[in-house]
Formats: sequence, structure tokens, C-alpha cells
Amino acid sequence: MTAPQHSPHAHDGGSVGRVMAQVMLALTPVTLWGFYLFGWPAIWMWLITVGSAMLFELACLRLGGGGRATLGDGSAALAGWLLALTLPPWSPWWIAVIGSFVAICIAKHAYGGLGQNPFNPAMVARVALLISFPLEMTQWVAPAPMFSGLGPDPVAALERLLFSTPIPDALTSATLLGQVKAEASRGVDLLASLPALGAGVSDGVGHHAGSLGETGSWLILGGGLFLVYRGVIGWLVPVALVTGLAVPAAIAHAIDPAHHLSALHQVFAGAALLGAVFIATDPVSSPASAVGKLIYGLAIGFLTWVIRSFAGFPEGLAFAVLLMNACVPIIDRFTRPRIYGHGATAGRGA
Amino acid sequence: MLIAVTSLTLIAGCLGLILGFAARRFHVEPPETVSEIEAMLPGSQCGQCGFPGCGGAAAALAEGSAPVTLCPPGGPALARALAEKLGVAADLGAMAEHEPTIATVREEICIGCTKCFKECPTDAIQGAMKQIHSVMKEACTGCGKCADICPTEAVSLVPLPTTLGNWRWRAPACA
Amino acid sequence: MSEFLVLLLTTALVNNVVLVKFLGLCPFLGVSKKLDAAIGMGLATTFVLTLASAASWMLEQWLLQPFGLGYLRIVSFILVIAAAVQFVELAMRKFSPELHQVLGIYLPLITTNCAVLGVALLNVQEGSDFLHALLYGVGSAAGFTLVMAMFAGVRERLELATVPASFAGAPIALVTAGLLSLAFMGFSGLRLD
Amino acid sequence: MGFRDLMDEVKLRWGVHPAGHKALTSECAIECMPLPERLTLPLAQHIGAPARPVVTPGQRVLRGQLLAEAVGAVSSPVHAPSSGRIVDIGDYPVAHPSGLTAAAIVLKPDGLDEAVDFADCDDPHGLEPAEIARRVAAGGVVGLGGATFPAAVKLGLGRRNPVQTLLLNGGECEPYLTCDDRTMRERPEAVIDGARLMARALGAEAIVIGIERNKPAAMVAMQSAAAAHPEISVRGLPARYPMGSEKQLVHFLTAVEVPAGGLSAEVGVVVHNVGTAAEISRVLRTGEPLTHRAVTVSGAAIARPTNLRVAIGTAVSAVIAHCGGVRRDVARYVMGGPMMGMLLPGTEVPVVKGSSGVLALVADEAGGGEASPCIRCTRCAGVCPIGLLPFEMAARIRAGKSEAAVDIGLKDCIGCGSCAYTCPAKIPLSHYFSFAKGSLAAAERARLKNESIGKLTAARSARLEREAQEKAEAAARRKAEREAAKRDAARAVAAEAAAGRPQDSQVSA
Repeated sequence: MTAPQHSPHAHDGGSVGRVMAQVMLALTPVTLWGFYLFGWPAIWMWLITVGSAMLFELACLRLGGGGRATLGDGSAALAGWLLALTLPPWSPWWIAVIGSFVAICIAKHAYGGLGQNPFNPAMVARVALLISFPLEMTQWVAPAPMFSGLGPDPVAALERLLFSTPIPDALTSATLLGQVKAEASRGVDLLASLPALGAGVSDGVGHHAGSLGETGSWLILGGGLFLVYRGVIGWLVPVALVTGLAVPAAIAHAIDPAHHLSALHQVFAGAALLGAVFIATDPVSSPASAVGKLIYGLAIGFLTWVIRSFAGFPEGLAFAVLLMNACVPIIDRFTRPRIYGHGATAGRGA
Repeated sequence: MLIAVTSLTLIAGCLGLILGFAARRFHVEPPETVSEIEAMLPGSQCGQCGFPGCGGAAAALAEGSAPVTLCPPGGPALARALAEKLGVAADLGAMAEHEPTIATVREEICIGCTKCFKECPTDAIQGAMKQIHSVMKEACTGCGKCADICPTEAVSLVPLPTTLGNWRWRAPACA
Repeated sequence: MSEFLVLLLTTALVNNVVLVKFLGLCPFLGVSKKLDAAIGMGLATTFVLTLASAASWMLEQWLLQPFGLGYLRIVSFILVIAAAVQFVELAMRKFSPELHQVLGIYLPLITTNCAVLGVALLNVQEGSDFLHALLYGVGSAAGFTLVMAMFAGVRERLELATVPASFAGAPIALVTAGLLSLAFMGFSGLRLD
Repeated sequence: MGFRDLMDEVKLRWGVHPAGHKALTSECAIECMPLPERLTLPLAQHIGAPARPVVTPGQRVLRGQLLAEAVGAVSSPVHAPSSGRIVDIGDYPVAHPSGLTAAAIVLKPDGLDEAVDFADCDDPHGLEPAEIARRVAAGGVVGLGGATFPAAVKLGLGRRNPVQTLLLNGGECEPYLTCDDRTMRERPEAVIDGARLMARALGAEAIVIGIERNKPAAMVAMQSAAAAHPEISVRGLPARYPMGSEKQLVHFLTAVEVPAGGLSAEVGVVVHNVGTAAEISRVLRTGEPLTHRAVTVSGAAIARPTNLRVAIGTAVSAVIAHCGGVRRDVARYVMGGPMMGMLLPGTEVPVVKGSSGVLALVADEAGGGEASPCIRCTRCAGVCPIGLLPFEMAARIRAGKSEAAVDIGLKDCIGCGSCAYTCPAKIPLSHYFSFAKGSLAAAERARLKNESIGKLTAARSARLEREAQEKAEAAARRKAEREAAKRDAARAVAAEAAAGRPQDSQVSA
């Protein structure tokens, strides 16, 4: 005899797969834009990352007894997709595969699989890659838009990806944040270095070097608005993150413009927006309550700014996300919502 | 050498004084663990734990030589309470399997010898000489002493019958 | 003033005793299953560390150096630390018996917590003055407490997760410690001047 | 939707909007269902002690005759819905997901429908408050919204706590159900009359009737019926589940929270269902006890969904047959609403006093399906009307830590099912909570049993000691007697000897 079903005998029809699909839909414009900007190598890199992530997911599920098939819900593909968006667009194939392995096998399945990982898989993979392969992970290319003839054709691109042929010097470039850090370490202050870097960052369109998914700022924002509208993510974390980044940046810039980028640069450069909309809003590794989300977002923004401004790495979002992931259980513990009928307002007007 | 010996002695002496003072200042009576634990146990002295009565079990628990899951009548609830009291982790795996049972008397075999009646630690069996005995559900701990002593095997332990009153939802299939 | 703040922050975050210097791993792995216990352990260690930094500095400056007793450094430091730990234990049993029970064997083990001795010895090595030594101790202890709390929070959540059998328990704790260490690498090269 | 409605929608940070499916039956007037062949009347149709039968098998009873009397303070009697013969008193399947049986009286109606003499009352408003409560209790009225708490017990709450406000719950937030809606539209005067009687019994000055805004016709009907009574106000409620839950209703209409683990009466409010009010008016005016109730028969599988007035004890199968049977494959039969109602193990179970609906749901409606891992999306926390973290509680329960779930509010859970309804991973959250509450209750029962056994053991050892002592005393007494006897004998011998000695001496002399 099967166990009796418990109420409710109704459901709103939502599913995890649908949630993931909507996130993917929101990611599509910015990904296509990245493809356009960085050409075939980026497309192959994306395919390899997503494909290997799904293969690793399948392998882990098999190893774990083949029980619950979370492959179909798209969570692995999404983790791979997000990872691909944070990698240099012309990364070699092994960067993509190792990244997928770390994200899926270590950051996700070692913890029991979907929903149980305390750290964001894509960010774990990115940080692990950055620390293990600092050279490859900072190998940026200038935009070489499709159909412009600047980038390699599909076959040449695949070859480059598989055999890690070096990128021609003419195409290498640096990100704004990397350049600023490098210049600063040589003692050149921002007032001198910034104009030389071009203003391509703050216009948000993204004709500048960077990881695959971080350049199309307006498209990221559009995707975020779509997700907020569909109720997939809340607006609190992205807004808090941007605030936490922009406010200290603005203050520091006002005090010392020679050493601190403006808030606009901070927000539109690097992975800040991508992180705010798609990474920090990952429900698995973020706090449950509204207050918790506010603290979480603000702290990620602030830590990103601290690491960008004072530490050795030019970009700090991934570190900030991991640091705050580790704080989520504590935040959750101390920001539980008040339960009806408990506390000071019980029995009186609320 | 002399300086070294003197200085170390001096340091040790000073610290010893401080600690001695602290030991007095912060003195606390050791808690009466055994008697507290004994109060938590059912007290039916049924012996299912393998110790001679609840007092023995309490002593063994206090010194850590017995698992907190030793008391079947107490069930998982008691095991958890004991684990909390003793500050140890309770492995309830073995405990969860234990379904509560009660004694029943098969009236056609019972000869009314009153042996079970005398053996029962909780006076859960009613009856008198040459009369059929019956078991009071509320008082029976399922210890099985009566079943052991019954000369005609008329007493046996059966799972507690499920009624609307004690029926409960089983755990949902894991996701 | 800002200098002290910088010192505190760098010792707590950039040169974190546990995740960067890999000191004090015994309590880090041993008492991090419950958040409350971890915070209690962190506070107890903070107390001992602060006390030990101060006492060892005084010992060093006023006794060991003037009399050329450098070879007694480790012995005498351990003596001081042991006494401080004993004091904490006595006080804790009086004021927080629950915490005392929860910390159990790990409380006296603070004595052999290499973070405590390490900080005291590093202070000597750096030749810090008293205030710096004290701040160094406080900063290290704050860093220790911080990562203890973070780690314990994550481990508490892991208690509820269906971690695969091959990773359950210590392995996943070590993986987590590794990832935490990875995250703290973000602070490397942090310069606040 | 007016401005105030919009404000309400924004203000409320909980609840779900399940598909209503109310149009299936909302225009179906409550029709009387003819008596079935057999009536099965469970003795426990209410919260509290089961009623005790006062009839015997074979006996003929009349409509309204008492079949089983209330036992104790919280209980409710059962009456005969029609005249007929008692066939059996025994265990029969009841509406419960376990499929277990419960004690019930089986009545075979004879079709004559002869009634006992009812003591009608022209002016129930002239009755003393205690007398109103007494008559409600004797009439076997329980909460008809589904909670089945004896209505009279709630009317007596006014004696312990001053009650200022009677809230009448016309929320009917469960999907499908329209019997309260129909009752308000068809018998608004009865509802108002019952409400005023209850307010009198409670000593409440104000009556507030809350009606969800998706029932405009009921709203109009109630407003016009209440127009003559200034103490009654009719308020619109946002259509949102679980608006009709007592705690939510009290908070929304009075801005006061019921303290955790407490009764609403503690904050001067008592909540009754509109159906209960209509029934109380009828019971007091005609003297006829509660033997019928309005039931919504609905669901996509029902051929002719409608509202029925059904004799209590009628089998669900008969009710469905009256509605044309089922026309599609039924995934689940549910008693009550889909959100909190009970899965029926079969259709051969009786409609009872708390049955507000009989639903035959097809697979599309019933939801369910394979659960997948929780992704902590916190939708469940967002819809929880109590402010709990359902995903966190379920995770703790799944890991075998029900006590840890209590720490974060398991006992405050009202079981509304909003979390499970909205969970994209289809995790049976409500099921987890019922499971944990069940095991905690079992643990509590075990603890109580342990305690009582401890007492029994103590009593036994005291008895054994006493017996041993008595035995020892008796033995000592016997020994003393024996010794005394021996002594006497010895003394006698000695005396004899003494007496004889001279003789001897004489002899020897």
C-alpha cells in the first residue's frame, strides 16, 4: 500500500526546471553579446564549459547511485554557463574543463548535490582557477567582433582552444581593473592612467576587454529586470550589492580621485553587475530573510570594493561572494523572521 | 642556572597563587549526576537494559560506560534527553526501529497462576489466583518479564495496535 | 589610531592565523560542529591569547632579555599560557557550565593551541612594543573567532545535508576549510596604507 | 479593485493565490439531498472526547433523537438525522487518511422521517447567555468550517476572558468550496441572527463579519441583512489563502496578534464560522439539533458539481452518485478543501459535521509528483502566514532532528499548506511537519507514560514494602504470640514444677 498523500492537494505548477530555464533565458542576451564581441573562441569555450559541466553532473549522479536525476532540471548547465561567463573568453579547453570539474564535483556534489552546497559553484571554480592558473586566467582579449574579420574562423578558433596556441599580441588586452592595478603598482595614479584606458567601460555597452559575460552591462540589467519581474530573484540582493560597492567607492573617489575609481567605473567595470544579478542571487548560497539578504548584498559589494581597491587582485567579486557564502549560516541564524504571536507585539497591535 | 631556576620557580609560584585563589573564588559543587539521571529513567527496574535496575543503569550512564539508547521503555525521547544531559551525541539509528510493544494474555491458555502478576514491575497485570489475567495498556512497558515467566506461554508481546488516537504520518519519501 | 585599526584588520584577515598561517587547526576542526560552541571557543581563545600576548611580552622584556634567559622562552611561555587556560576553565565552569561541558576536552587543549604560542613567539620575533603585541594578540584572536564562527556555521548546515558517504564527516570539513582558505586568499596583498 | 484593496494586497506579506475553481459551484443553490439507505454516524465527529452511545442495536429512533451523549467538558452529542432502526454500533471506516476505522452508530432510515417533539423558541434573544450555550451544546453544534471544535465551549470562553468582538469567518479561502458563500447568500438573516445570539452568549459588543472580496453577492446579502444592526459590520477581506485561518483573520480585522500557543479569546476575540452561525440560529429557534449540513461537491471529475444539504452520516459514495457520479479518472478523493482537506482512503466513508466539501480531483488539479532537492528559493518562507522558514524546518526534520525544528517554530505551524503549494521542488513540506508533530506527540505520550509508570512502580514498591512490613509484623506478632504461648506454657510448667517441687523435696526429703 502506498503511503497516503498529505494535503495540500493542489500545486501552483512551478518547478525547479522552470526556475532554471528562466535564469537561462535571462542570461541569453548577454551571452549572445559576448559571443558577438569575442567570436568563435568564446563560443567554443562556452560550449565546452557547459558540456563538461553536464557530463560531470551525470558522472556524479551515476557515482552517487544514479538516484535523483537533477541533470534534467538544468542546474548543472546553469552552473557551467555562469562559470563560462566569468572566464576569459579565449580560455583554453582545459581551463573550462577543470573549472567545470571544481564547480560540479567539488563545490556541488561533494556537499550532496543540488541545494546543499554552501558555496556558489561557479565562484569556487573561478577562484580556484584564478589562484592555480593566474596567467591563463588574466589572458584577456580585446573585442574582435564576429563578422569583423578580426577574430579567427570557427576551425581556427577550435584549434586555438584545443592546442592552447598563444593569443597574438595584437589581440591581447587588459581589463580596466587589471590595468588600473598594474598602473598603480608602477606608481602611476589614476588621473594619469585612466584617460589612456579609454572610456569604453562606463557607457555600459561593453566594447572592452573582460570575461565573456561581464561586458554587456545593459543586457545584464535587462536580464535582471526580467528575473525580478518573473519573481525568480528578489531585487534586494542586487540593489544592496551595487549600493555596497558604489557608496564607499563614491566616498573614496570624492576624497582621493587619484587613487580611487569612481562609483560608475566600479559598478560597470568587471563582474560587479553580473555578480549582482546572477551570482549573488543564487538562492542556494544566499540568506533566507530579507534583512539577511540586505546584509549579504551590502557586504559583498563592500568586500568587492575593498579587495579591488586595496588587495593584490584586480577583481574581488568572486572572493567577496565566497567570503559571504561562508557567513550565510550565521546571517540566517541571527536574522530569522519574527514568528506570528511571538515577541513584543504578540497580543497587542502589530 | 640559579637565575633560571629562581625565575621559573618564581613565575610558577605566582601563577600557582593566582590559580589557587581562582579555584577558591570560582568553586562549584560537582553536580549529582547519578541521582539526576536516575530520576529521568522510568524507574520500573525492568532490567531490559541489562543492568540491575534503573540505579545501576544511571551509574553506568554517568560514567559513560553505557549508551544513552539503553532504555527501550524510555524510547527515543529519553535517549535524546539523556544525550543532552550527558553532552554526548545520540545515535538513534538502533532506537528508531524499536516499535512499542505491550503484553497480551491469551485467555484460552492462561491458567491463572499469578506468576506474571507478581513479576510485573508496574502492576500492569490484573487478576487473581485461578482467574484469567488481563493487561492494562496504559501501565505496560513491554518489558517482557511476564512473557518470560509464564509457564504456559500465554503471555506474549505484541506491537501496540494502531488507532486513530495514536496513528501518525510516516516520514515522506526523501527528496 | 588608524595604524592600530590597520594592524588589527591585517592580523585578523590578511594574516589570519587559521586560514593563512594554518595555526590552531586542532580546535578549528574539533570544536566547529556547533556555532555556539565555536563562538565560545573563539572567545575563550581570545581571552587566553590576549592575556598570553601581554604576559609573554612582559616576561620577555622584563625577565628573559635582561637576564639573557632566551633559552627559557618556550618553557616559560607555555607555563604562562597553561595558567591562563586553567584560569579560564575555572571561571567558565563557574559562569557558563553549559559551555564548559560543550567545549569539554578542547578547553584545556588551548594550552597546546599552537596559535597561542605562535602569536607569543611571533611577537618576540617582530620585536613589537607592548601595545603592538597586545593588538597582535587581539587581532589574531579576532581572526580565529571569525573563521571559527564562519566554519561552524557552514558545518552546522552540512549536518543537514546529504553529503555522500565518502565525503561525510572530516573529509567534507577539510574541503570546506580549503574553500574558506581560498576565499581568504582574496585578502592577500591587502595594503591599507 | 479599490484603493483599500490594493493597500491590503501590498500590506500582506504572506499567502498564496491558488486557482479558486469556485465558479464550478458558486451559482449552485444548496439543494436537499434525499436520505440514503444507511447512515453511519461516527461517535467522534468533533475535537474532544468521543460521544457515548445511549441507544442499542435494534432500537427504533426518531429524527432528532439523541443517539450518543457528550462525555466531559469538551465533547458533543450525536443525533439521529431521520427516523429508523439502529443496525449496529461498531467500528466503521471514517474519513481519515490512515484508512482506519472508528466507533460509529449505523442507522437504517425507515423513510417515515418521524421526529421527536422539538422545544422551539420564538425569542431566543431573551434567553440567558448560559442557556444559549447550553442549548447549542445540546444541539450538537460544532465548528462547521472544518475545525469541529464544539461551538458551545467557545461560547463559554466569554466567562473566563472578557470578549469584546465576535468575528464571523466568511473567508472561505479554500479553493472549490462555496457552501459558506451559498449559505450567506441564501440565509443571510439566519447568519446574522446566529451571530447576534453568539454575541449575546459571549457578552461581545461588536460583531465583525469578514468576507473575501471574491464573493461580492454574499457581501451584498450580508450587508443588507446586517443593516438593521449597528453593532454588526461587514468587512471585505483580500482573496488570499489562508485568510480564513483564525490567526490571520484576527490579525487582519483587529490588528492584534493571538499570542503563540494561546486562544484568540485571550485578546478579546472569538471567531466562528458563518455556517455555524446559521446553524445555531436554526437550532435555537426550532430546537432541532444539528443533523444535516451544507456540503460542496466539486472537482473536475464530478459530473454535476453542486452544493448539497446532506444528512450527516451519508456515505461519500452516495453523495457523489447523487451528483451524477464521476466522469473522469479520479486521482484523489478529498474531504474538505484541497489545501488542508483530508485524502479519503475510499468513498465508503460518511460525511460528518466537519465536512465542508467532497472533492473528486483529477491528476492535473491535485498537483504532487516527484519531489526534487530544495534549492532554498525561500518561496515557502515568503508565503508562510506565520513567518516560519519551512524549508529549514523540513531540512531539520529530514535529518531526524524534529526537536531542532521546534526551536525554529514547528509548533507555531498552522498546517495551512501554502508552503507545499508553492514549492517549485514539490517537497511535501506539510507532510514533513505533520510527521514531525506526530513523532513529537508520540514522544510526549511516551514521556507521560514513562512518568505514570514511574508512579506505578513507586506505588508497587510501596505496596511490596508495606506487604513485607505487614508480613514481618504479622510474623513478629505470631512469633510474639508463639513465644508468649511458649512462655506461658513454660511458666505453667515452671509453676507446676514449683508446685511439685516441695512434693519432690518432700519426696526427696
